[in-house]
Amino acid sequence: MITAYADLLLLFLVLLDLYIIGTGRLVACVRGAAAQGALLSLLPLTLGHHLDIHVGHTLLLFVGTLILKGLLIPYLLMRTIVHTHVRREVEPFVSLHASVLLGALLVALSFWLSQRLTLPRPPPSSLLVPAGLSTLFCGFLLLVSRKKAITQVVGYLMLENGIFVFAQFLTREMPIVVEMGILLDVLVGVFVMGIAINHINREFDHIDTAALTSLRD
Amino acid sequence: MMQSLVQNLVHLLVLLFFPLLLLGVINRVKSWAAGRKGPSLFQGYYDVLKLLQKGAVYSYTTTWIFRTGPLVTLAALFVSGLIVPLTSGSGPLHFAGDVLAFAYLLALGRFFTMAAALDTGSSFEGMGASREAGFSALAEPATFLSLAILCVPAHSASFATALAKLPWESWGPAHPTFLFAVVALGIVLLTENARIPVDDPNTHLELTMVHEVMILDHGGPDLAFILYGSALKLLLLTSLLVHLLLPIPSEGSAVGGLMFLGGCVGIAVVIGIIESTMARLRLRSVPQLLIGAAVIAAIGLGFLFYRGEP
Amino acid sequence: MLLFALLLLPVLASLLTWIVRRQRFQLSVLLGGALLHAGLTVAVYLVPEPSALGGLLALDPLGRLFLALISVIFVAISIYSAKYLTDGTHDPPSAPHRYVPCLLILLATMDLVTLSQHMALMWAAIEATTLASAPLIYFYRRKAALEATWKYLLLCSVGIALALLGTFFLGIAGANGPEGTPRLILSTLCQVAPGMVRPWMKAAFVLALVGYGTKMGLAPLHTWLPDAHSQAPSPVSALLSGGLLNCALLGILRFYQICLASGDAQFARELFLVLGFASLVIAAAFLIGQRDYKRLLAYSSVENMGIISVGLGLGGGATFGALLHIVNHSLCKAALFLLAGNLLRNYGSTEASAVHGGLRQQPRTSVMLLVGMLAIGGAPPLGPFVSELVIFMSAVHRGHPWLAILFLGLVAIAFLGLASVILPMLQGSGERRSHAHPGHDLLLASSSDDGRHGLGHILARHESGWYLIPPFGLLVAVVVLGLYLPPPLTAALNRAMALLSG
Amino acid sequence: MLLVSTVATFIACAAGAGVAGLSLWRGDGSGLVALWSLPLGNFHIGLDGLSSFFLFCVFLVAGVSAIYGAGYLRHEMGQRSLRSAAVCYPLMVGGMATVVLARDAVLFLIAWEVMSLSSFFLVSHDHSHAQVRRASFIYLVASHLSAVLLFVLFAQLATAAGGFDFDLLAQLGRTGQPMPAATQLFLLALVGFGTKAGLFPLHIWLPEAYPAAPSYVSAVMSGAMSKLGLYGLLRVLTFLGPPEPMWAVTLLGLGAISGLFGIIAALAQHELKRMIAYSSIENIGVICLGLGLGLLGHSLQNPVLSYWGFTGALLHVLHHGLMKSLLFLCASSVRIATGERSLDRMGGLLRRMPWTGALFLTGGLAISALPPLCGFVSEWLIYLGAFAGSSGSVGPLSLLSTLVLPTLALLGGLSVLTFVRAFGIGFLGQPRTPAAEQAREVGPLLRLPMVVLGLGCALLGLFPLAGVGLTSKATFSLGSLLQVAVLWPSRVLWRPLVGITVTGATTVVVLLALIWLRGRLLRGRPIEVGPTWGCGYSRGSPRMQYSATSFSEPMVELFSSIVPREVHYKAPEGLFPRDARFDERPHDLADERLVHPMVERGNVIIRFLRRLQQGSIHTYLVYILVTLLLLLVWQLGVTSAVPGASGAPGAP
Repeated sequence: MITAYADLLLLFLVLLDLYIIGTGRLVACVRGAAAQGALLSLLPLTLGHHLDIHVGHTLLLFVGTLILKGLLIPYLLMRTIVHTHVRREVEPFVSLHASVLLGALLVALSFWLSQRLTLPRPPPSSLLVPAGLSTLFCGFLLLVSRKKAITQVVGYLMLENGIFVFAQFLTREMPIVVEMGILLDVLVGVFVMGIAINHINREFDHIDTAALTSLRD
Repeated sequence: MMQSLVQNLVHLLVLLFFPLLLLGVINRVKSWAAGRKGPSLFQGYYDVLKLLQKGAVYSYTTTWIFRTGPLVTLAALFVSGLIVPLTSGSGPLHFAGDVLAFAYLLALGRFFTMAAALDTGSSFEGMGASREAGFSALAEPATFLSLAILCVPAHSASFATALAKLPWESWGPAHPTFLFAVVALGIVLLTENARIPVDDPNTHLELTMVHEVMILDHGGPDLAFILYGSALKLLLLTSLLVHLLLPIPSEGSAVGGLMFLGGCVGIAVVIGIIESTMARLRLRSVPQLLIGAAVIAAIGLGFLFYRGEP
Repeated sequence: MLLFALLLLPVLASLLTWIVRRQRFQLSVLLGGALLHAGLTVAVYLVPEPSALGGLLALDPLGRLFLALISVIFVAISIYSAKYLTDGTHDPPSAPHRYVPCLLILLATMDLVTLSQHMALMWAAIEATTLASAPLIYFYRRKAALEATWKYLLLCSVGIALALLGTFFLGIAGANGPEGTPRLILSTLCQVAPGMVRPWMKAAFVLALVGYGTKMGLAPLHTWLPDAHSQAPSPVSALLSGGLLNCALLGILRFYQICLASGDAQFARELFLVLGFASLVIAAAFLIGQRDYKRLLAYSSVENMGIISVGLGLGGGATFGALLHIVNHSLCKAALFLLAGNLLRNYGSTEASAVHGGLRQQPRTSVMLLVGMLAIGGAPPLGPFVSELVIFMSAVHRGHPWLAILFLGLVAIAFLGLASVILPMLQGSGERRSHAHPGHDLLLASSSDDGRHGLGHILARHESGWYLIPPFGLLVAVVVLGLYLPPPLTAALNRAMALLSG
Repeated sequence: MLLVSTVATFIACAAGAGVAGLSLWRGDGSGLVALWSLPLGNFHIGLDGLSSFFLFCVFLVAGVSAIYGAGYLRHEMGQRSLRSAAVCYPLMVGGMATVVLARDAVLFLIAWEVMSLSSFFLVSHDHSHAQVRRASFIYLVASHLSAVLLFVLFAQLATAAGGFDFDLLAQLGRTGQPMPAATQLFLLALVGFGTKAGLFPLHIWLPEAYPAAPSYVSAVMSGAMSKLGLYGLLRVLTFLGPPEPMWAVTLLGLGAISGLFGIIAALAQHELKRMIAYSSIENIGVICLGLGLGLLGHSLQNPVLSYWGFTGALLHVLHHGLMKSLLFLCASSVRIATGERSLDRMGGLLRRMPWTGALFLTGGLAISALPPLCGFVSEWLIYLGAFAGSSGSVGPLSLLSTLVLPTLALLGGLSVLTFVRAFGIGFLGQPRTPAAEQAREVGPLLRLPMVVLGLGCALLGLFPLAGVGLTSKATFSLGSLLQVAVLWPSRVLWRPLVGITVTGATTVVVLLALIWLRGRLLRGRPIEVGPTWGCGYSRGSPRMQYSATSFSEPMVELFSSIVPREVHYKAPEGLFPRDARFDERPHDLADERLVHPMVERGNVIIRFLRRLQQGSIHTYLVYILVTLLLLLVWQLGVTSAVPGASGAPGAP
């Protein structure tokens, strides 16, 4: 019955994907990403004893994920938004409505795929795979369809989140050091990207990555 | 031994004194055809003797090439004259492959004639050299194909053995190959000796000359050498024809000698007739004539192989 | 213990230089650190180290080979950097004091890559290398540099994220063993490999290949590479090309090891071949008539990565060739980038058309560049020639004559491309700059001598030893490897090869 | 440095030539094997008749040219650094020697590459000219691509033989029955080595590189290096078992085509060195004719034919080495003295540079195969081969060998034309430019090598026995290697050579006699000096002389399909024409019809691929995604592009 919570969380995750894709306001995007982080941090708790993981491990993971994915990273992004005075994603490659539709399609696709997937052993939650896949796909969609650097970072975050969902299979085998290392990497990654975005904003007076095409052959 | 010595002596004498006569014959025939009395048969000898007694005039542009050119030409021709069989079946100088030595000595002579012409720096002589070089280059294939026809049946590239083994029994319509060779060689002969229809020896317009224009600047003994040299060349190619046409015994004999001289005179007469009846070809169409000659010889050769002769 | 030393030494050094920002101090720390690190590497070679942290860290022959390469190149570039930083540079650096710390952190992360036996940990390490090197690429305060950095960051992060997914897939694939999902330690995975669910394993390998391949610079995932290499300061480019690409490659090799252990690695070889040839083709196309000589060298790295993966894909004896080529390429390419730096310093432009008459102006640099070009192009009797010949021969022996011919042809074309760009730079009377006609007759790009006087003559300065010794040392190694393989190296390669042949 | 390298090179070459010559007289030398740590191949060198002959040629040409090189480079001292030249020349010679000596495929290939690369650097010696840079790059491209073919070739052979050692490879041919795919390998070798030799469609680099290189280098490249292509071909033939008739026919055909193309193209050239370069294409063709006849002898069971063919070919290798390097050196002396490249800007040089002029004449006579010089001897031998072949058995093959006769004849005639033109326009008449007017004879250091080569041409022409004796060992070892029966030279075969000597001697004697006679006649007679008779036009100027272009115009016109030219012609107009000009630039057939289209196509492909890198990061991300999906689909089956589809569907 705990897994029911897990399913709920994962459903929310998918909905958040669509929300992030659908909104044009950067702040909303970041908030969505933050919410995703929070949900993900809860995930081990709900699945924890099903995978009979040591409780301390689970708690540590929960705290770490929550702080990093749910607070620090969104904070960094917010700061960047403030620094760069960019509010909304204007003219994306794919219009917002279209991308919502696309996102929905991708979600459907991932559900279909996961129907056909056979795992070596039953997953803790039947929604785990589809949710992970759809988050992953939506992240990619964001990456390739948006011009603003920040949105791309959000897309990268979603990608990571999706992969993080898959990590639930292996939490037991992952040494906490490694888990933290991975999370730290993501954090530093976003941090460095934020700095880069600030620099871009300073040098180019915009953070429109589609305009960065001076290096070519 | 004695016999061969005599043979070689005769060969030398013919080589030295006979050629100029041929020129005389040709000119006499031509003048007859034109209804004139014409110069004496020995006019050539007179000219050479006169020239030998003269001094020389050289252009200040010229170098030793101009002076030695005629000499080298004459030397080359003379040595090839030693190779070619005249009155007998073989010259004093014979070895396997002498056929090639003969052909290339002629080329050597040509080289120096042209070089000497170019040495004067006169555009006319340059023009003549260019034409001569082109024509003779195109004449080479015909020459060698005919020589091949001569040599292949004998399995040897030497005049002596080749002529000795000519299949006289099958000579004539039964074996037209040699007719092909004769025609081809005939055209080569006219070309090499600057005869109509390729060139007109006694034209007076430099622009139309080929051979004559190259020797405009020569005078005195040099010119004498050149005159004698060209006569010699005529004799050499003629003798090839004669040997193809008449069964001259390979070991020298009076009969053979007479046959040879008669044959030469006969061919000179033919040349004279051709010269007085035919017009000269346009320069552009000369190459076609020569290529045609090569083709004729090639057909002859192919026939030879078709007949399975070698 | 030494393993921790290998990790901690650079970290501490970088902290030190982060706190104390006096340049001389930083540089001396850099040099000292590099030398110490080299010493540690030697020590690791001499005394075999037990694994640490419950098998998280260990140094197997493969890792040791890569570690050795990294530390050699690091020594070279730190010597080079010593003068490079103190001399004025042609562009204003954005934050010079960050150079040394980042470099040392990069070294630490690269060490971690070679040491880590845990797949996820290695992933973290590789991602960390990306983050550590990003500031180095944005060393010069240039818009182009910034653009390159951004692309580098985003592309590599996304790519490597996929590799993480692949890592998890490995775990999932191994999960049907008796003891459930295995720990992601290389040795464990190799044990359970035969029982892995094939589709998941294949998917895992594909993800890893694409993910790490992005960082390794396999076409068509290489897109960030020319930008980053051309914009980074030359010593950094040298380190990226000579060390960092190898780290990503090591990541792929680990997955390959598991596939080998699982018993059917044929599909992996096919993948290697496909991406390898793709890289060869694309690199060749971009090499010919390339207008920027640092980009040229970058594309040549793509080409060589292609050669390596073709060698891996052919398997058998070609694996040895691939490993040998890894060594050759790292040494040679690092030297080439340093020499390119010398040219850049003299002429103040990375435009090939701006460099003319190098042999007159910088004879030593140019001669070395010439040798390096011949070497990387595979001309005998130099190092890369040997490795390429080995790969080619085993291709023929294993009955792929057409692959062999294709391989050799592409390598030859690539060499001609290199030559077509580099020769006009070095040749010519140094007096005038030549004019490259963009796009015109790329195959036989001929350069005519019209144009105006170059900045080069204003900047022209004596080639100091600091700039010449490091590339010289590396090139000497390359030349020697062309004529004579020292037994220790052969032994090391063979031991590494043992891991890579099922 | 220059001095050191020159002296060292020269001594090395002299010693090497000595050794090679010795082993040619004494018989086959032995081999030396040294183990090597490279994963493939050993350091195995050996010396048999064939090798020692080619070695002799290489060292002869290289040694003589080294001296000239010293003199040549002296003119450039101070202008540029001669270090590369001083280093690369010995390197090139060493590479060539190793190529000939190598008994191991890997060593052979390495030496081959060293030779090519060092010669490339020598070609680009004068790299301040864009033209030279371009030429040298074309050379690099050609030699590199051909090297690829050689690698493939030897890889195939090594795989078949299970090793790189030539002894192993030789076993392939000894099995009696022809090895599988021998003809493909033969064609591979023909293309790979033919490029270096400069056979017809593969020669494109040659007329670019030879003129661009310093002449003493072109002398070596044309005189020795191009022959190594043929050496390689022969060496590989020895691995392929007894030759098949097809190969002989191919060689004959290629030889004829290259010969005719080469000489006709040479006829059309205006630049002296370019002309000489094309002429070496012709001579390679002649050598191929000889080799083809030799192989034909095997299929006709006609050992005499084989003997003449091989001997003629090998002897022509030696002779061409002498003549061609002589011509190149003369050309470079002219260049030094006048600074002119084009024949139309020379003239009257014989008067000003008597030595160079006379030596050029010698070379020209020799290369037009005129007696009594060496070129004649070798072509004469090939002729004899052709005759012998025609007289063996009846059939298409023997007819083929007969057809060699007119081909050679045409070649001879055209080369006479070519070199009369070169000598007459360049060295005779009046100088056409002030530069030619001021020309002075070059110094002794430059004259000496030319004199040596000239003497070589004359002596080998007068005493063919020497040359044939030198070649015989090589001929027989070649025969035994190829498993082709060649007749032992007996009196029968050697008497004609004496005949040649006699002919030559007689010619010289007669000439001397005539000179004496002329002197006698002219003694005490007036010898006036005046202007050239201008046929009534009294004011001839040097510019009115017949130019090289006009001299060859009729012939070039005749062969215009073989030599495409771009002609700029402005006809004189009106009664009083202001200016009229005629200017033609000969192009290369293979370059225009073959290479240029290919290059164009390559450019198209490259431009297409270049679209990949357009700078948009989004596109790059898409690349990653697409690659991922494609590979997944490929690996996990199109039907189910997902893991696990193989198993039962559905999750619990």
